[in-house]
Amino acid sequence: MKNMITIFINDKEYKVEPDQTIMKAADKLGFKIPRLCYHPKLSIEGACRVCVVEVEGHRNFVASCAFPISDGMRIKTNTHELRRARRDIVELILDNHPLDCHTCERDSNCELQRLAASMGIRARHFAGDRKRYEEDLSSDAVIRNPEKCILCGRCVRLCSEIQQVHNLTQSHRGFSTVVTPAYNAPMAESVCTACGQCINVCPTAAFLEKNYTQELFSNLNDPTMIKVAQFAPSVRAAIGEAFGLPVGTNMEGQLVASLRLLGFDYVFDTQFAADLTIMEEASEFLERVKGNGKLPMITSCSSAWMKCLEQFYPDLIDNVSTCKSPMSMQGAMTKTYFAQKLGIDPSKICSAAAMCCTAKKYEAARPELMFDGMKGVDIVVTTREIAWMIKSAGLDFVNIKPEQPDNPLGLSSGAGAIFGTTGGVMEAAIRTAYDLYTGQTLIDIEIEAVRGLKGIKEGSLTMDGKEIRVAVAHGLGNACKLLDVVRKDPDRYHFIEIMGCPGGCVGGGGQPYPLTNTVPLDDAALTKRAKALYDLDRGKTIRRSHDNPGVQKLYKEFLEHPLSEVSHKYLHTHYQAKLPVGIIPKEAKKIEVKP
Amino acid sequence: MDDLKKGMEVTEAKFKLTLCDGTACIHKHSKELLLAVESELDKHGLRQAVKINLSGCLGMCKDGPILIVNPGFVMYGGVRVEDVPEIVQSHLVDNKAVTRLIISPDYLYNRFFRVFGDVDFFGRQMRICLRNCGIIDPENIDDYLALRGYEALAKALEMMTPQEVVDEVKKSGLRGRGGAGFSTGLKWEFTAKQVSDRKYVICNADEGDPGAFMDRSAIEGDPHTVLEGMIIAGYAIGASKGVVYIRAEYPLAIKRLEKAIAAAREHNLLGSGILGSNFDFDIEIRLGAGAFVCGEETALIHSIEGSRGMPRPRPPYPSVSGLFGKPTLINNVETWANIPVILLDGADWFSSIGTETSKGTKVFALAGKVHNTGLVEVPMGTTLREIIYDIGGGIPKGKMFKAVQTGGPSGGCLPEQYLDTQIDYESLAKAGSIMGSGGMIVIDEDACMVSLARFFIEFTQDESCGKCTPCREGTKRMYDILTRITEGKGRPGDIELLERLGGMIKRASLCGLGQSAPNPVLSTIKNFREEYEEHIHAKTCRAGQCTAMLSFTVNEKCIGCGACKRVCPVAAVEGARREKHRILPDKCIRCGQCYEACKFDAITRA
Amino acid sequence: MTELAQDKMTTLREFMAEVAQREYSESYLIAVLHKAQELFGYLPREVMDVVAEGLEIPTAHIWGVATFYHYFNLEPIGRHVVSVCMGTACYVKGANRVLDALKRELAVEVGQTTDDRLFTLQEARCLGACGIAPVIMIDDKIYGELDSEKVIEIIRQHRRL
Amino acid sequence: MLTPMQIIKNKRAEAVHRIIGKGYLSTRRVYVGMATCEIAAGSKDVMQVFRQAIADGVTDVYLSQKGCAGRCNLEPTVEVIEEGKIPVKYGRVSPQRARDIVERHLKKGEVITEWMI
Repeated sequence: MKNMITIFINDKEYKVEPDQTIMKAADKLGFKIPRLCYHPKLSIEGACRVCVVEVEGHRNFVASCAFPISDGMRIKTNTHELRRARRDIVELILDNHPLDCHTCERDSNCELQRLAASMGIRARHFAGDRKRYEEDLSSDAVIRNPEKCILCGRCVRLCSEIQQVHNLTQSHRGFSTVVTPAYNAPMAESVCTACGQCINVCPTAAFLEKNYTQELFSNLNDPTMIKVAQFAPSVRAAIGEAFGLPVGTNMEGQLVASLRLLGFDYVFDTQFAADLTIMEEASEFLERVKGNGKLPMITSCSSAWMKCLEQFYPDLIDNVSTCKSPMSMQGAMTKTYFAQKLGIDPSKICSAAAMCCTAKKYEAARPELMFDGMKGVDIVVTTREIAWMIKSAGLDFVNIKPEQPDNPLGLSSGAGAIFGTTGGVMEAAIRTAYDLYTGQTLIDIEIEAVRGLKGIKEGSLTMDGKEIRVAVAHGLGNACKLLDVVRKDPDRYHFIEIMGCPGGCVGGGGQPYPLTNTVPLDDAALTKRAKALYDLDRGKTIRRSHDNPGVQKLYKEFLEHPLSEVSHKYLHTHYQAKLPVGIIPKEAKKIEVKP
Repeated sequence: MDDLKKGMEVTEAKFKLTLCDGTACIHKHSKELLLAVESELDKHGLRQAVKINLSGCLGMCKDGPILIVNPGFVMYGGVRVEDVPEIVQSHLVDNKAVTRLIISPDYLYNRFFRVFGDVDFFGRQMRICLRNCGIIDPENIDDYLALRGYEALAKALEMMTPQEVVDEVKKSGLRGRGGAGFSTGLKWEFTAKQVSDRKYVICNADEGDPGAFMDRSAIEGDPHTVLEGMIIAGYAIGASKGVVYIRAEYPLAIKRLEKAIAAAREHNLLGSGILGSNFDFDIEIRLGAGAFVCGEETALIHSIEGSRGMPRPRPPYPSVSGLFGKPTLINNVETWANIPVILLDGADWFSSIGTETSKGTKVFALAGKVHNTGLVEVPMGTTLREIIYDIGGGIPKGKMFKAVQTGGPSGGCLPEQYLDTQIDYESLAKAGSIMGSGGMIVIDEDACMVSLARFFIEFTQDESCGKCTPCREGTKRMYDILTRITEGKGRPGDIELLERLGGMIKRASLCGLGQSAPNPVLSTIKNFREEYEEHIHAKTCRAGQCTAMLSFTVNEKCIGCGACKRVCPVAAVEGARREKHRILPDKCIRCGQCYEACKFDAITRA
Repeated sequence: MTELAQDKMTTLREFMAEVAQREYSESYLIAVLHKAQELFGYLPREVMDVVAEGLEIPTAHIWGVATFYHYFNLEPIGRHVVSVCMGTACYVKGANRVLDALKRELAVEVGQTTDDRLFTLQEARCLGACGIAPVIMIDDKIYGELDSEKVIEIIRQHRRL
Repeated sequence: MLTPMQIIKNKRAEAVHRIIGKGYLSTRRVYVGMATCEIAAGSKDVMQVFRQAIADGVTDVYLSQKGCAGRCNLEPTVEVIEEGKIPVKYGRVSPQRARDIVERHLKKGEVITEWMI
C-alpha cells in the first residue's frame, strides 16, 4: 500500500492515495467536477478549462484533470469565481456553436447541452459571429460537421492514440482551428477507416453516422418490395441502453418483434451468417494449416479493419481470410438462396441490416462484395438509428412481447452470438476448427485466454499434436502493434483475430450514446455488453457453428460444402491496396519482439 | 532632421569626462563632484575643450565614485571633491595621469563602455548581456576569445563542480529574462537534480513580441556568449545536448549562430572532451516557423519535436519532463548571455547590481514615439523616466507623453504617474504591467488607447494556438467588443464585459499567452477608463484615431490642389481644379487619406 | 511533374534520407518543411505526401503542422513577397495606413497573391527594424520610414522590374 | 596535460595573434555595423565603400564588421577608433558619407563632427 496523503477539498480533510490528479481523487470522494475534453482512456489535453479548480498558492485556476495532488494541498471546487468562470467558458463555446439544438441529431443526447444546462447558462453575454464551415457528407459512413465542433480534441486523440489511424488533426490555429483529415480532404478520400469511434467520443454532433433511416422508412412503406432485416449480435446487447435499460440487457426478442412491426417481412439474424462465416473461415484456416495459403491467417469480419488493411497494411493482404463478413454473407444468402426458395426476383428484395457499426455502411458499398450485379445489403443502419426508428414509430420497445427470428436464415448457435465481442470470432473458430481437424469434439469450449478487454490476447491449443498459436487484438491501435509483430516474426502465430473497435462489435461506432454521467468506451459497459452475449451463448444448446442445423441445411441445399465454388462466388471476396496510403508513425512501431 | 541633430553633437571636445551617476548610488557625491569639476575647468578656461557627461551606474560601486577621462579611458576611483583640482591640473592641463587614483578593474562586462560610454544614450546604460554587441566581429571567434571569451567555461570546468556552478548562478539572483522572472538558479537546480540518461539545454530565441528585437541583436552581435552560457549550463546540470530554437524570420542571426557553432566545434569548445576535460556537449539549431506561442516553453518543446506548437498543462515542468520526455533546462537568449559574466565577474558583483528582488540588468527595445529608439540595457531599478527621457531623449515634435507600454502583448500601459516606477519584476507588476521580454513602446497623445488595446488583443487572438477555450474564444470576443467600441457602436456595459472576460481569461487559460492576453485591455481600462467611456457614450475618440467616429470636411483653407481627390480610394471628393473641394459624406469611408494628404490643413477632422 | 520539380524532389528526398538516420528523426519535420518550401516556394500536396512517407509521419500530422505555422505557404506565392511589419513600433507609427495603401494598390487582402502572380501580400510580426518604422520587406530587402505614398511608389518600381 | 584554463589562455593568445596579424594594430580601426537592422538601413553598401577604399590603397586601416550597438534610428553606424583618441562614432552613414569619411577622416585625419553620434 502506498502512503496516503492529506488533501483538503472545500476545507474538508481527506486521506487519499498519492500520484493522482485532482479530478481522479475528487471523483472517488464524490465530487464530480464538471468536465468536457477529459476522457479517461485518452491522453490529458487540459484544453477546455471547464474542470478548473482553485489550488491554494496558485494565482490562476488549474485544470483538475491534469494537475497532480500533493500532501497538504488545499483545493476549492465550488467558489463563486469558479462557477462564474466555468459558466463563462461554456458560454463562450456556445457562442461559437450553431445552437440549432432542436433539429440536431444529438438533441437531448448532447454533452454540451447537458453541460450548459448544469452550468445554468440562461443568457448570452458575449455572442458574436460564429465560425462557418461546410458539412462533409462525402463518406458513406461518417459525416463531419466542423461547425458543431467545440475543439475538445477527443476525436483527434482517439483516432491517433486508440486507433493509430491518425486521420484527424487540428489544422490551422486560434479561432480558425478546425478538425480535418489531411489537406482538408473529404472523409471519403481520407485514410478514415469508418470505425465511427470519433462519433462515440464526440460530445456534440461534429461527427455523425450518415443517416439512412429515411431511405429505410420509404423502402418499408413500399408494398412492391420484400423487406428483409438482419441484425448484428451486439445490437441486441446494447439497444436497450437507448431506452433507458441497464447496460448489458439482451433485447433480442424485443428487437425482432419491433423490426416486424416496423414493416419488415422477414427478420433474420446475422448470427446465422456468423455461423456460416465460421464454417468457411475455419475451413480456410485448416487449408492454410495444410500448406495451402499464407499463415498466420487473419480474420476479415471487421469492415474498419478491412479498410485499414488496404491502406495501411497492403503487404498483409494475402494473410487475410477471403471470407466476407457475416453481414455480407447474410446479404448474399438473402438475395440468392432465400430468394430462390421464395421464388422471387432478388432485385425486389430490400436487404437491410441493423449494425453496431458505422463501417458496415462503407462495407455495404464496396464493389468487391457485389455478386450477380447485386449488393448483398442495400441499407445499413446503426443501433442508434434503429432505436430512433423504433421510437419514431411509436413502439413500446421495452414492453413489447419478444419474438423469434425467421427461418431459414435466423437460427444461430452460441458461437454466432459471441462474434459481437473481442475474441468471439477466434473462440467460435477454434470450436469448429478443432472438431473439423481432429474429428473429435472440443470439450472445454469457453476459451478464457481470448476473452476480456486486454488489448492483445494470446493463446495456444493443440490439435492432434499440432500446436496452434493464436492472437486477438481489438481496436486498430492494438491491431497495429500486433501486426508489426507479425511483420517482424511471421511464424509467431497461426491465426489472428482483429476487430477494429475497442471491445469488438459491442463497442462499435454505431452503438447508443452513453447515458448521462457515463463515458463512451467505458470498460465496464463494454464488459457488460459482452457478458450479455456470453450469457446468450451459455444459454444455447447448440454452441458450435457446425452444429447449426440451419447452416447444415444451407450447405446441403445450396452451397454444397465449405470453400466450394458456390461459396467462393457468394461468400468470399478479395482486397487490394488503396489510396491514400496510411502511415503509422515510427514511434508506434517501436515494438520489441520477445522470442 | 531635428530628431537627428538632437542625437548628435556639433563640436569635438579635446577631453571627455564621464562621471558615474547611478540612481541608487551609495556615494551620492556626483552632484558635488560635478560642480567641483566645472568650477575647476572654469579656472583653467577649459570649459569649451572638455565635455562632461554623466553615466548610469558603472557597477563599480566599491571603487566609486568614478571619474573617467577620455581619450585613453583612464578611470579614477574613489574620487573626492579634494582630488578634483589635481586631476584637472595634472591630467587635463599637464597631460599626466594621476596614478594614485587610477583603478583598472578587469570586469568582463564593461568593455562596451570604453568605446561608447561618452555618448549619453550609451553612457546611461550598463551592458552585461550586450557587452560585446557593437564592438566585436560576431563572425570571428577570435574577437570573442580575445575578450576573455570562453574563459568562464574553462573556469567552470577546471575550478568548479557542477553544483558550485549551480550555486553561483543561484547566488547571483539572476531571474529568467524571458518574461516570467523565475529564478534561473532554481531552474538549474531542479534540472540538475533529475536523474536521467539524458538531459537537454534549450535556448529560447523565439522572440516574438511585436516591437522587440533584443534577442536578435544579441545573437547577431555576439553569438558566442549565448553558446558559452549554454555549455556552462550543460556542465552544471549534466546535459550533453543543447538546442537553440530560433525564429526562421531571423536569417542573419541563424547564419551567425551556425558559424559560431562551427567555430566553437573547431576549437573543441563543443564536441567531446571539451577543453581537455571529460565533458561532452553539442548544440544544434532548430527553426521556428512563425508562431508566437512557441515562446511558451512547452509549446516550444512541441515545436522542436516536430509538432504543432501547442502548450500543455504543467506540471510536469520541463525540468522533469521536457524535450523528448527528458529533463530540460530552458532559458532565453538574454539569460544565457549573463552566465559568463556571472562566472567571471562573480555572483557577488552581479547581485550588487539592481534592486532587492531583481538583480543585474535588463535589455529593452525602446521604440515608438521617442527621440532615440534602440536597444537599452540598464540596471534593474532604473526608472521608466530615466529610460524614456535621459536615454530616449523624450517625446519628439513637442507632443505629450501619454503612456509607456512594456511587456508587449502580455504587458500593460502605464501612464504618466508611473514614470518613476523602478524597473524590476515586482514594481512593474505592481504598477499593472510586466517586465516581459523587453519591449518598451512609448506612446504619445496621438494614440487612442482603445485602439491600442484592440491592436494587442488582435495580435494575441491571431497568435492563440486555439487549444484552450478561454484564449481561443475569449480573446475573440474581447476583440469583437473592442472593435465595436472603436467603430462607435459600443454599448453601455461593454467595459464591464471586457473586465469580466479578461479576468476569467487571465485565471483560466492554459498557458502564459492566454493568461496575459487581457493585460493590455485591463491596464488601459484601469488607467484610461475615461477614453473608453468617451468612445462608448459620447462616440468620440480624443486621439482622432478611430476614424469611423470622425467626419471629414473641407474648410476655407482649400486651394483646390486636388491632392485629396487623388488619394481618395472611393472617389468621395469632388471639386474643380483651383476651386474649393467637397467631401461627399455618404461616399466617405473615413479612411483619413485626404487628411494625411492635404498640405494646407484644409481638411477638418471632427 | 517537370524535370526541374523532379530535381527538387530528389534534393528533398536526399535531405530527408539524411535526417531519417538521426535520433528522433520525426522531430525534424519542421526543418524538412522549411527545406521543401525553400525548394518549391510553397508546400504542394504531393510534396507533403513525400515528406509523410520519408519521415514516416501521418499525413494529417503534417497537415496540422503546415497549417499551424504561418511561415509555411500552402499555395504558390507571387514573384515578390511583400511583408508589412505589424510590430508595435510600426503600428504606433502608422503601419495600418501602409497596409491599407498596399491592399488598395495590389487589390488583394493579406495572405493573397495578385492575379498577375507578381505580389503576395503578407503581414509580418516584427521585422526587427523598429528604428526605421514603419517598414515593409519585399523579398529580402527592407524599406523603412514609409507612408502610403512612398509604399505605392516602391510597388510601382517593382512592377517595372 | 593542459588544464582548461591553460588551454583557453593559449587560445586567447593565438586569437590575439591572429587578430594582430590581420592588422589590428593599424592606426585606425573602422567598424561597420552589420546586423539585420543596420543592413536594412543600408550598411552593406557602406561596408563596400570602405573595402573599396582599402583596395584602392588607403593603408593603415583595420576594417571589421560588428553587431548592432543599439542606436536604431541613427543606423547605419560606423566607428573609427584610434588609439589614444576618443572613439569616433558616426551615425546615418550613407555610401556618400562613407566616401567622405574615407576622404576626410581616414586620409586627412579630420573628424567630421556633424555626423557624430
